[in-house]
Amino acid sequence: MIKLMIDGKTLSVPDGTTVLDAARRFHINIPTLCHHPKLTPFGGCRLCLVEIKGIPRPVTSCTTPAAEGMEVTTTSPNLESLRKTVLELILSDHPNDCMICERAGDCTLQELAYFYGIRKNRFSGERRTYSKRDGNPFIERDMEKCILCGRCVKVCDEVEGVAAIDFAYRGFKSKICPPYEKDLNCEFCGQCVAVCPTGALTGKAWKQRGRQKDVREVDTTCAYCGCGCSLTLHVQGNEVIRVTSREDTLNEGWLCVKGRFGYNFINSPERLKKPLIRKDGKLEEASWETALDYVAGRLKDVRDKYGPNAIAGLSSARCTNEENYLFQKFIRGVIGTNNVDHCARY
Amino acid sequence: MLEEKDMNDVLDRIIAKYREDEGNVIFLLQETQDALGYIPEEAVAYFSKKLDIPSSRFYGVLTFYSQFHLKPRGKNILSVCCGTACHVKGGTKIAERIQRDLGLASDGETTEDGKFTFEIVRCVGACSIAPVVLVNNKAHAEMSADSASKLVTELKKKETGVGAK
Amino acid sequence: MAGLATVFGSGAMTNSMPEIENNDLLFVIGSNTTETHPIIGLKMKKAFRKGAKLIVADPRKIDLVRFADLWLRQRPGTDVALLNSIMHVILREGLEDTEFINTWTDDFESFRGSLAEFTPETGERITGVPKEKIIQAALLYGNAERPGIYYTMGITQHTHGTENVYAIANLALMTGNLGKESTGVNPLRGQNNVQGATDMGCTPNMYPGYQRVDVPAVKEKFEREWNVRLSEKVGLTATEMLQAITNGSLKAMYIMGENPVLSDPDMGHTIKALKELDLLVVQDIFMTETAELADVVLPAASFAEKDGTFTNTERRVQRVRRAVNSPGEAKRDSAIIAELSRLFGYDMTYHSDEAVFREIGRLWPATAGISYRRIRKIGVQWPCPTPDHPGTQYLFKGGFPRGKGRFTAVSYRPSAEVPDNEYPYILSTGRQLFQYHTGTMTRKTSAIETVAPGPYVEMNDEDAQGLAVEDGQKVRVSSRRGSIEVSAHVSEKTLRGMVFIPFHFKEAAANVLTNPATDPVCSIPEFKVCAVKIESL
Amino acid sequence: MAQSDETKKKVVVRVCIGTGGLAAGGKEVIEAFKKAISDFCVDIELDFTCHYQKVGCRGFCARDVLVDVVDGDTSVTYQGIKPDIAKRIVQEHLINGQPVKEWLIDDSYYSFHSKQMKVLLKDCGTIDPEDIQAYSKVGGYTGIRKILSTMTPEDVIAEIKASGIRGRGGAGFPTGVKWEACRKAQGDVKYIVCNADEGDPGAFMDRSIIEGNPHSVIEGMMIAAYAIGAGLGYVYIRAEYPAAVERLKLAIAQAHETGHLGKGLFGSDFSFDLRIKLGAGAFVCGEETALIASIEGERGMPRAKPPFPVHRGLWGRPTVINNVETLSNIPYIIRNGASWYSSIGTDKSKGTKVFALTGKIRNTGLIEVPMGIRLGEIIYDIGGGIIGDKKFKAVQLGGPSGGCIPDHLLDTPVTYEDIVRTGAIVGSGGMVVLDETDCMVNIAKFFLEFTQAESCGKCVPCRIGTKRLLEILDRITRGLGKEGDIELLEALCSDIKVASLCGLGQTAPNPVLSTLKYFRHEYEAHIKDKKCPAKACKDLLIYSILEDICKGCGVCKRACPAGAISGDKKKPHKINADLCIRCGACFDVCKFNSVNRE
Repeated sequence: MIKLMIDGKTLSVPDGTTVLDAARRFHINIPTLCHHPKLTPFGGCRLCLVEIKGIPRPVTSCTTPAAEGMEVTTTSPNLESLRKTVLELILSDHPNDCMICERAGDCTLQELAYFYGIRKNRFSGERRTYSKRDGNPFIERDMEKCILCGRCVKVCDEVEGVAAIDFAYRGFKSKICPPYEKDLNCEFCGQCVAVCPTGALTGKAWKQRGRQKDVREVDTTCAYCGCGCSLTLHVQGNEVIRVTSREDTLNEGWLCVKGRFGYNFINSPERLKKPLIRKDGKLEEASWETALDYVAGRLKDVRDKYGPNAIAGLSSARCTNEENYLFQKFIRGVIGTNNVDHCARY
Repeated sequence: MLEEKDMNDVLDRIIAKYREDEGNVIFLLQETQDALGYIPEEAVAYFSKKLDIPSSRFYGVLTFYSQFHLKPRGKNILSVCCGTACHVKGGTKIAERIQRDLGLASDGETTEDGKFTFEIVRCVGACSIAPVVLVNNKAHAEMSADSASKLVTELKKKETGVGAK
Repeated sequence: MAGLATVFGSGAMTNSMPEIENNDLLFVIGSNTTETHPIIGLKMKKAFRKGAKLIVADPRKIDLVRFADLWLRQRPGTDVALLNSIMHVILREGLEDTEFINTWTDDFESFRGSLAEFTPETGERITGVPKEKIIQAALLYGNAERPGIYYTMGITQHTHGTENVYAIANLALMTGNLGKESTGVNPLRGQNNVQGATDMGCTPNMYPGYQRVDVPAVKEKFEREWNVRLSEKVGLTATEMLQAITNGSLKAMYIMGENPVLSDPDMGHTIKALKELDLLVVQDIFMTETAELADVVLPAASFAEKDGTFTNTERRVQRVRRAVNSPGEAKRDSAIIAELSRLFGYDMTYHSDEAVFREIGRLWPATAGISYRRIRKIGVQWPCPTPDHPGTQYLFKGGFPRGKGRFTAVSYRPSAEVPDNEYPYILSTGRQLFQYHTGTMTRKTSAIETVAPGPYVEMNDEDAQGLAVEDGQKVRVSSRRGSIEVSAHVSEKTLRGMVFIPFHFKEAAANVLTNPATDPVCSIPEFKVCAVKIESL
Repeated sequence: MAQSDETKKKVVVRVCIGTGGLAAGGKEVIEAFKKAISDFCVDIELDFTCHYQKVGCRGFCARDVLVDVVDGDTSVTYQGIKPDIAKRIVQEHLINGQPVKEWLIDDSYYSFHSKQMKVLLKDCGTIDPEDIQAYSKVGGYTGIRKILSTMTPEDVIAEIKASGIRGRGGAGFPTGVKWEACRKAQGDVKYIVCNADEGDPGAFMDRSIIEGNPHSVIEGMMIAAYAIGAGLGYVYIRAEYPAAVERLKLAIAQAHETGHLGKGLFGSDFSFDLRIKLGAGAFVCGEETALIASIEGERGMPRAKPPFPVHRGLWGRPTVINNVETLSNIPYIIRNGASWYSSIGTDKSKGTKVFALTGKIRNTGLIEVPMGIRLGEIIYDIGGGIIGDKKFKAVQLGGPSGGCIPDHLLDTPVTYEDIVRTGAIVGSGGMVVLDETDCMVNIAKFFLEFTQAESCGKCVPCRIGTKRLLEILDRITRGLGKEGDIELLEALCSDIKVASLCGLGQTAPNPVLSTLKYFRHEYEAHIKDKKCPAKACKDLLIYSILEDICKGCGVCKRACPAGAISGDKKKPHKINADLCIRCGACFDVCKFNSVNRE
């Protein structure tokens, strides 16, 4: 363990902890844009600069390892003025369209601009503009809103192991793009969307479907493969408009293309809405009462005529434990046969 | 342009040379450019597939370093140095003149006939003989806009066999 | 699962997902993990970043091969030979864990003899994997400190799937690579709640909690709790059910949330059988290919419309929560079952979903310690017998449920249908990243349809050249059971002489072609090997 | 009877083929000598044999091609030699023994050298850089032999520390301290890297050293490797220096062949090998961590420090990165001793420093001076003052990271501390002299254009900050400056300096700050009066023809690329201000000074 002092408080943190992590452990807030706790430090946004006694210039707390006896100051008029300058510079190369931005209310840059009260910007000048839109079907890449924090690049490389995007060019012309600036063609896991601190990366599916107001979040478990990722369904009215995942879960907030983008089936117009009974070879709508009476009656007929073992139930790996339990209880206890199975084998 | 197979042979040789090298991306690209004069997109795709290095990394490196060219370049490369010493001695004027003489809109462009590429470079370390113009890497010392213009005329003559206007 | 259960007395992933990143070696065999279990794939990638080695055994150049230190490209259906020859080398090099064998296992000596014939040379001859690589794999696995084996359907969907699993279990047992953190044998379950459906007793021979239906004491326990008379006759597996229809002994089926027409082998046969039923009831959220054959279709609620729990592949029981109301008159499956039950005069009403869960806990102690409250944020892994039990991160710490692990000598035998002159190619079916199962859910998202629009057959480039088939071209793939037309994806990805078709697409259903032959123990169909021919169109 | 060649006396013709020499026709001069000799051979029997020696930069590039004719003990130096002069020298000097007076070096050659102190450059201009024996003959590789047989790595580090040498790359960090930190860092594998990515515009010291004396760099790296415990070194060199790359490759090959590189060197158990990595054109790669990224095949984006490269450098291993000049000094320090080295220079700045003296100065070239010499001595004594007797305005030191030092500070001694006090830095050694026609706002803009184009883009202050600085400077030079722009520049400069990630950004504002410090009035004139006092900023100039002086010769009309000048022959011409593109062509060509510029 290492003992250090941050803003006058003495703290103990494990070896290898960065100054930023040390501060966060003790709820001392240092602003950042490029840092993400699950990715390697970058040190590009310069917002997390802190003063350390004995070091002549401010250093980025996200890259500096805590050391024994270190005395750190996270806020001072000088630091706050530097941070303000950095934010003004970023905003001088950023569209001022929070009004219509998908991420308004959920944007780190907007939040910081708010806290630093940046209404008038001392800096103005050329802004990056890109006429070409990325034509991939999943991820809206509005690169004019990109602040080049590099989180998406790192998550794609370090977490997903795909490296579909990287920094290209340099200096003011720097941009993050797929090779040869073509349309994104990747696994579309959307991890980049999850870590983007601004409105640069969003899901095409949730464009103009609702931001913060009237949106409920419901935590649940994914209905696709066996990984069992935690999902947060964003619901407006009776519609799931977006899926995210929290970082403090088993899947660490990471999802795959199906989990993140494959939710349209829930509100699909093709959903079955009424019971159907086959009449003269055709399936026709019926009331629940009629349908269930019919099923129960026919099952009883079969059981009476051929015995319970002439009936079988096939259950589903996509239903809940409770439903599966009840299903086999019904087949075993009510019908009276052990002819019950599910699709485990495929 | 090389046929695909010929190009792949060149690339295979380069791969064989650097396959085991850690951090070989820049080497691969430098050798490719030496061999082909520029870096075709197909070469990057080929390296990426053969070496399991994402294309995005190649593209990032390619666009970071000014040495690399994504398109074929002219037969003659005219580089005007605009380092400090050349700048204070009029390098910019020379650059403007050459650009005008070649009828090119901006730095790094190649004439339509593929004979000339014009570029501005930042200091070739020949400051004591500034301003300097490099023609195919040979330095011409203490140039002026006029002498540079003459140089272009001579080169054009050599290329086309007639005096260019 | 039955295979592992026979060996260890319990069949599930022995380790948990967070442990993956601390493996120092991963042996992935018959699992295209990054596509079928993307998030487990991420944990594996994390392990590689931390320095873990990777052995991939797969006839296809799956994405994981990019990260592999060693890639064993065995011919489909030869896993037993591959594993046995690896074990042969382990014994030859003295890398077995004698202390573990003596303390925790049975039948080692007779098993040892069974490996004698599987020299690396024999292994190479049967599997096509160079013997040097077999030796290298043995050394890597045998010397690893915390190796994890990962497998899925590439191992189990064979007529000798159980033997494949035995061979894997033997490998872990003889090296003592079990019962430790980040060390074990991990079958990855393909669907979100396969583990749960099995745990809940939706199997013809087990009640919830792997309690056998033919053990009287168990039967009595359930009779008491449910207050009914129960049968002690083992029921039919899904594949047996279809046969039973054909031979006339099965007359009615109640299918909840399944689409066997598309997911079962030999689609033609499946449809024919289901049509013969006196009564087919299908309860689903969409009009599936199976529902189209039904006498009655009951509209059900999707996962976003109900409360309950799912159990993931690492035995973790997690919460499902209702987010929206069901469309139209669709109802939750539990409500439908309760209604039906009432019509049979049996009361199955519960005042809450958790009441059902508590009843499960009473009958299966392994979940007795889990409550909805406990798992409101993060799930708990069974066994968890008491409320103060932390759950079980990895299995077999300090012993096996059946006392000792048992070695089972297995020998190589060919798949049920091997290529011949008429049908010269091996067909394997499986999943791909973008689509899921029979596509009823994923195919409703237009973006997914854009990137994974339809069926295809993956072909080896040299094979394609031989048949004058070009990338993207339409071909006809035929087996003894039927034929489909699909476009060809030509690449180096598949082994020569092998083709691969994903089974998600109804418009060219791979299961028109597949062989319904099954593993005799588990009844798993042989989706990974059947013989087909390819014709250029 | 003909004498056999062996018994004939040897005459050596030594020709400079440094960059300056080559550009002035050094190779052609050698060919001309060869041809002249063989032409004469046809008619007469010569009593000598002629040998040619190609040498690296001799410093006085303004007078290239420099040729030495060495006949026994006497050596005569010619300047400004062109190929067509070779024949005369052969006839009059070599055959008839009478040096050709009009091409002999003059006083300025002596004054150029009088205040210099050549340590590194001594061998540079005299030995054949393409021959390892030539280096050995002047004492080369005795340093490494000496330490391998008599000194421990710790001794070497102590010696280097005692010499007081500081890094010549720019910041002046004590070399011995760096080596010691790396020596003490944990790790079996360590690296020594030579930074030959000389990217500063206006600097060519490193290039000249590698071209003129590559083995001194190799020996320096070997000594460093021994001291820190490295077995492999990398030279990261600009691809824009093809001649230097070739020389270095040749030198490494020769060192391999002759057992100066490889396993178990000179009978010890010390092994060392060397690889070349070519830079691919990015100034930022001169920064240590960016250079490491580039060697690793990545984009040259700097990484945050700490950890410093001496602890975690190339491939994550402890690494020392020294620049060419630093390493080239090492063999001389080991050979002559730390006390010899520390006797040169001042208290805190030891040894000599090589500068590239360029710009508006008479004697441009490569110079080596003892630390502590005053700037004025360099400009006036060595450099011979300003070309065309214009007024000295400032000297720019340290390139894009440095600053401009005005007239009244020319007494400043050249030491790390004193130069920093002026707002400039010693830097790697570019010294560009500016005269009264240079606009200081324009100079600041020039450097910002450079840094802005070379910014890697990783950190916000550098990526966007330098862009905004440049935009402000640009509008000032175009007459669009606003009240408050100077204050905004100052505020932004100071924040960029503090908040940037690497040295490039941290020093990028220096050219602006130092010109603001000494030439604020020029900024104010641009902003308030919309005038450029140096008459350099095109947009602020108005060209007109003084009718009373114009002779109507028409030269300006023909020279005007925009067709803005009209007028009849022999009558005063006129400039149409709407068409004028302010290129100054008319101003340059008018023989009668009738074009007015204000």
